[in-house]
Amino acid sequence: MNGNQACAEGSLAAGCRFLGFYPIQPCFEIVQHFADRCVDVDGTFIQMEDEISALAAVLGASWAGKKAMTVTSGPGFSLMMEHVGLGVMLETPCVIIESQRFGPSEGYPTQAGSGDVMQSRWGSHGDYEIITLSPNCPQEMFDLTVRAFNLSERYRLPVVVLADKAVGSMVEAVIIPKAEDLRLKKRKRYSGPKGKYLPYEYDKDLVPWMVKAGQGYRFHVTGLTHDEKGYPVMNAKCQEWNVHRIINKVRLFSDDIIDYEEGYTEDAEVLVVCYGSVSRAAVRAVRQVRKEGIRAGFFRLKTLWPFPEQRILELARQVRTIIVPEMNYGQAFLEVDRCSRGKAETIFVHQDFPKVRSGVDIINAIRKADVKA
Amino acid sequence: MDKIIEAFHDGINKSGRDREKMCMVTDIAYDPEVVDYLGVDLFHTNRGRAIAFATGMKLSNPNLILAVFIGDMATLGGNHFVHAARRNMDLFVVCVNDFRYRKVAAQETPGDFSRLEFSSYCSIEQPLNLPHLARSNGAVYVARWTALHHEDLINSMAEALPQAGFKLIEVISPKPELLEFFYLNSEIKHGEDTAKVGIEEDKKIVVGKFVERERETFIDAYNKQHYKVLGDKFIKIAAE
Amino acid sequence: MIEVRFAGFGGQGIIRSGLILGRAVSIFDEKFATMNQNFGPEARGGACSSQIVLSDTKILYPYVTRTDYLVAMSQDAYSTFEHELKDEGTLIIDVDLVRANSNKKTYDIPSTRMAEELGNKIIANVVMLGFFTAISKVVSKEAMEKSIRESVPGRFIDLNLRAFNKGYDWGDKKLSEDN
Amino acid sequence: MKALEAVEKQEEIPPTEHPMDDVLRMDRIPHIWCPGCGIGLAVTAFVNALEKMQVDLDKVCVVSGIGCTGRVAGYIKTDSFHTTHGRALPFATGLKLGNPDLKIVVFSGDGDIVSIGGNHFIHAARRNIDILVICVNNFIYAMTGGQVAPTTPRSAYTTTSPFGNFETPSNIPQLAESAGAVYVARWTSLHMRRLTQSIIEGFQKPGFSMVEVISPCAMYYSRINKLGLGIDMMKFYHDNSVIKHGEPTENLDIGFQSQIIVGKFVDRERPTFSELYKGWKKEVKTVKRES
Amino acid sequence: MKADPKNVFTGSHYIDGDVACAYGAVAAGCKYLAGYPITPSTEAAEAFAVKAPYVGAQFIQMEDELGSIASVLGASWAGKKAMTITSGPGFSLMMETIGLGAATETPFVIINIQRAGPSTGVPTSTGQADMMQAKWGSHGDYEIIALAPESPQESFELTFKAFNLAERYRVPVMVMSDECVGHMAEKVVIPNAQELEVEPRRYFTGSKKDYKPFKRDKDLVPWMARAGAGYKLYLTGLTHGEDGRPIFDVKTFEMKSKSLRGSTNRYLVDKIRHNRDKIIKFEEHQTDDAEVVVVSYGISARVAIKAVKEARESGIKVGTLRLVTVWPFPEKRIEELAHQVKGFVVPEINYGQVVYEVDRCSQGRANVILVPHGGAAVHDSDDILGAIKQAATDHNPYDRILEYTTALEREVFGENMVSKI
Repeated sequence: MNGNQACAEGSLAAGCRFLGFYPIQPCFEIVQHFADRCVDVDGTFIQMEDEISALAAVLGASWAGKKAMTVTSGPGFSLMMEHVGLGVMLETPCVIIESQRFGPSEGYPTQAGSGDVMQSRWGSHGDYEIITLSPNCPQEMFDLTVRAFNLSERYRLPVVVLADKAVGSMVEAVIIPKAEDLRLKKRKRYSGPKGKYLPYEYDKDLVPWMVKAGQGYRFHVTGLTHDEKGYPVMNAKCQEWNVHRIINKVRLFSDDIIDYEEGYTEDAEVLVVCYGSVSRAAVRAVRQVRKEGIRAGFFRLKTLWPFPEQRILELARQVRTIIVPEMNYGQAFLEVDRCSRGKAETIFVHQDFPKVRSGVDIINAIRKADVKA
Repeated sequence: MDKIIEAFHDGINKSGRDREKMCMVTDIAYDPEVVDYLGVDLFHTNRGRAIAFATGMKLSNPNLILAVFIGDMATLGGNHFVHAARRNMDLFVVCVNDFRYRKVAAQETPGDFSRLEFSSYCSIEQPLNLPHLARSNGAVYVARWTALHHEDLINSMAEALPQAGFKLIEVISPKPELLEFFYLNSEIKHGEDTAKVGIEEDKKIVVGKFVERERETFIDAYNKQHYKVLGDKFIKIAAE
Repeated sequence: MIEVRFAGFGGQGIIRSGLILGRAVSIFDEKFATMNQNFGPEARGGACSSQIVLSDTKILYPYVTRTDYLVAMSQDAYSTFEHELKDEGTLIIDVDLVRANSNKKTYDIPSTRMAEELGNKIIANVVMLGFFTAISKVVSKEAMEKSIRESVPGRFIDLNLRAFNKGYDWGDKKLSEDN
Repeated sequence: MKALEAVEKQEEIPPTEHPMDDVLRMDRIPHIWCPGCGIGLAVTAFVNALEKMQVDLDKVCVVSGIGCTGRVAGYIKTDSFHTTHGRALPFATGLKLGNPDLKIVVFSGDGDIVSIGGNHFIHAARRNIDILVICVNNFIYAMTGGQVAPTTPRSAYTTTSPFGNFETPSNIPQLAESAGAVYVARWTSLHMRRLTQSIIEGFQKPGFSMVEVISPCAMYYSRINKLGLGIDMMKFYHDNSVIKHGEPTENLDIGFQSQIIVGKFVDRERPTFSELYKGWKKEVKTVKRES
Repeated sequence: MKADPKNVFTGSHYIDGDVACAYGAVAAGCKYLAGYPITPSTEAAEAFAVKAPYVGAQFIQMEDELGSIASVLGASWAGKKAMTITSGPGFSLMMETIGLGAATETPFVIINIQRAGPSTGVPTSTGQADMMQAKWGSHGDYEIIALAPESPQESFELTFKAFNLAERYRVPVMVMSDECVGHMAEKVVIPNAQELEVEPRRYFTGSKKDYKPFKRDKDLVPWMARAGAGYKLYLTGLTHGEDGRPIFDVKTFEMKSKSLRGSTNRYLVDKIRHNRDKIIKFEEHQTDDAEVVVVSYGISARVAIKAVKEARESGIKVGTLRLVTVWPFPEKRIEELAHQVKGFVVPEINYGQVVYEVDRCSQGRANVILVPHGGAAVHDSDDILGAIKQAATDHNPYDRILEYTTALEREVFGENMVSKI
């Protein structure tokens, strides 16, 4: 099974029953697979007139009670930005699968890139926090899609899965667990008396309770700054109340969200921080230089945002050099550079996609860092 | 696709318009050779934004002749289409209706001719009647041909290019093996009421020239209104 | 540095008042004035205020903290902003719209009623400006008149100046009563 | 002290039950609309229609975009959504497909539906999604302070057409008709009874229905163009609107202070998206079974 | 090249920041503005619409922000200086086409009057939360220039400068104003046209046959040609070579990308990074002996002035660094200061954006304290003062950015608010 199919399977396994989309390379296969399979499970899919409306429809479906997602690639993701903001403000659970492609604008539609890392965090206007996951193999396309749905239901937030062409078309064995083995998070539903429902009343986890449209709660929600009732209130206090919570419902729980994989870090002197499809080359490179006796290790990000600040700092104190290979001109690198707080030297390695497969640059960078010492 | 570019090439010749002043704005990528063949400037913009892009060009340099080739019907750019027609922006729009996007596998577009080939994933939606939409929003010239109506297409293009205002030619051009089918299943009805030219199952495709009329263009209306109010203080927009 | 706040609701010309005062001070009196505005989404009826900081030197911090003059044209405005008035500050109100209960120095004028007598209640703010100019003396009368000439459409200049003078005279009268 | 006394007197009036308590969010009144605005009338017509039809209000959703009319969702006591500018229709599409039992009403302004949301409008009409659109047309962007709208009549003044509008305005019924709407009507906010009737018909009709409500904007449109207060506009509607049911939509252009043709223009049958989708699903299932 | 006197409304004006932006654009020779009404930026579009017919400029109100920005790109290639003006939600809609502008190296200006967000937020009040979006909002890798004015006078100057920078580096330039500056009225003095230097467009002057739209000069900026002048341009947002033509098949692409060190995309980033020192502008006060430096921009910088003054009076050695260009970021200077000072205080009307850059550049050598604000108002200057005091007295290095708890937060959430990160 390839990554795209695994992703579609993952979404169905997680209970996704609505897909709104607009066709774009290179992720169209996910839609096809979803369309093929959704008939069996009574799902709905609709091709909207553009990506703007695709995400808007997904938000609508989510309020109607369905688990919903959209699938897109760079340019489409840029068009969705306004509604990422709306999703955050209405606190609507939904999942955006983004298959990154190369370059700004149209770029190179059929080639992989990872230039949308920062966009997924900062792309919409105003202040918000978001969760972004980065799979590196078809199995993870499945697992992380399921996790994305769980996280989005738990934190009532749009969650982005940043895949790319390489992971999407990669064919590998994917183990799909039995339905009863999958742990699915349920939406935090309100079931109290009808008159008392407040759409934005929250408790300790900072997440409000949600209801479906059409259950008789007669609620109102708005993209304007709102109070507990969901009514617009235009003052600084209310704005503070909103933004503070929207930010902190992720920041305070980032330890629960953050997920990463480490290898050979116990004694590492050179650390490679990587994610997505580059990580495959990076891990291989680390294994290779280990054979040469270089004490290298790798740190693979599964969640890009929130960023594992603490762990990077700990590792920076331990190692001498941190190498960040990316298929862009420095995005996650900036965060690594920041979090290392000058404790270790940070080196950025640009990866052209033809070179991704070989990992030569990474190996060279590790060797160079080793020699310097 | 080549057939349409060929027809465009001959259409320009026949209309006698200056190629150097002509800009082609598209929202899908064309082979670079097209530029050399046609001798025009080509601007490949974002999906759906070709008409808006061309609007900016026209208003900044009214001497330019703008030919807009939209590839994916009026999905993303439907709004720009409607409003450019309403404003009667001086654009020559060729809509290449291939019933699907050329570049992505199998999928629907608003012009999809439903159920030509059944897959688990084919059109379930009703197609958009683009000539009718154009006419009702104020286009001054509306025609539809298949890519095989070569001479008619050239004539239509030559006829529309010199006119002032928003012109639309819809060209039906699905994949080659189906083209013949469409050609044979079409009938020419000039001046047909655009409300009746919707593409439907089991019906012949109506082609021909549906609308030809005159309306004040955006730039003329702009100049006229401002002259009226401001008199000599008004400075017209000119090319730099 | 003198801090002034005009407050009322949308449609009363609160922000325009601020602009006229600011323009008079900074263009015609050649001092410095920074005008800020706060308003809600409503065109009419929402709370609305403008704050003007006047100074002889360049203004760095652009907001009012403790106002010297509060011009209140609605009860809401009065109750929201009264507390930020300095102890020695001056409160100016439209007597028909605001019921003040303040221990600060208070001057009142029936500006809306006066504007209605002049034919249009929309110019109540200009009456108020005239009154404010007379009471506060932070800006010269001539500068205000010039500023009004620049700020309103040609055919309304006379009406506005009449309104301004009416307010100004009322202010003069009140001051002489005080003395 | 006259005004003050009046205020005091008002305060003494004991609160009574309002007949619209069940449909309006009374805790949000007073609303933000200016005196003389016609949006309130459109809301009243809508509320009256809901009460007349005796529908289950729990199953009704109101979706609005941004703008003066965009605030309607906030005042109607059903599940109501105030979304982003122009995107009320796609949001409503998602709601409808997510839960087909819901009755969706999109209540928004001309700028929201025809300008920025024009594309969604066309395509929702083409798909024939089962939604009722109530479009309040006041010829201007009022929330942002009176800019030119695609519906602004020629030669009308606005803040961004300071020398008179020179663009040809949109004809909303014609746009709806040519994109495939099954029910199209237009009334002014003066025609309360007929408007209510149209809303009922549109609401009950399966498919994409659109009711345009011509409404005065006393604060911007009337003031800039010196057309007087809301009441003057109402008088104007009274004198200048002509009811012509079934009029071809191409004749429905509105000029500056010219005659306004109102009435029900389109009432036809087309399969809705949900019906087609169901049919498609069935077909796919049979094909799958066979293979 | 001097500015055209016809376009420059020389003299003293009492106008707000929005209008000053419009006047700045006209003075710079902007001949095309496409906009869509959005609070709080409409005043600028209105001011431009009033002036346009007198100076031969075109104002058009498009059907949406997507159309606005696309038509601005078209206008720019047709030979006019062009801009659009918007606010948060409109800015989000423009993201895709900003990418196209960056990829095709089109000079144009976007004025973003920021408001409180996310989503619709509070349209009539202020925010500074689009700063990161300006840099990262579109997909893929590119660099832009962003300027932040602090007063109406600067709104005029920076809009003018934005056009010059856009033409000089062929890049989208953003003027990141905010509602406070946009709606603040002050005296704006517009100099004579003689005193205003306008950057002419870098038109190619050689023979038409030699022209390649993306062949770079030494400074990495390519030369431009007009549409409709017979250059047979092919312009595309697809990854392209020097001749501007897309590279379709993978083999050529791989070949070219090797020879070009990562295709033309690399230059989109490098042309700004290499010219960074020429672009960056900031203002420093009293940093010579400073132990604490307040790094701020836009309206926050003016709000901070009061706190800084009070802090100096109470004996704390505090200086200020105001960013005029926020992007590219003055990395070097911050790094230098980090060696010298105990801490940085960064007041922003957001929950931390530019502060990440300050923190990164200081490399753990100085503490970084963020004074956050959700938006819809400006900081209470006591909060900034509090943060300065803390930075001056706290000697322990933190291992992360410290968020100062503001009075507003305490008021909204009570003293026992959920502990902060």
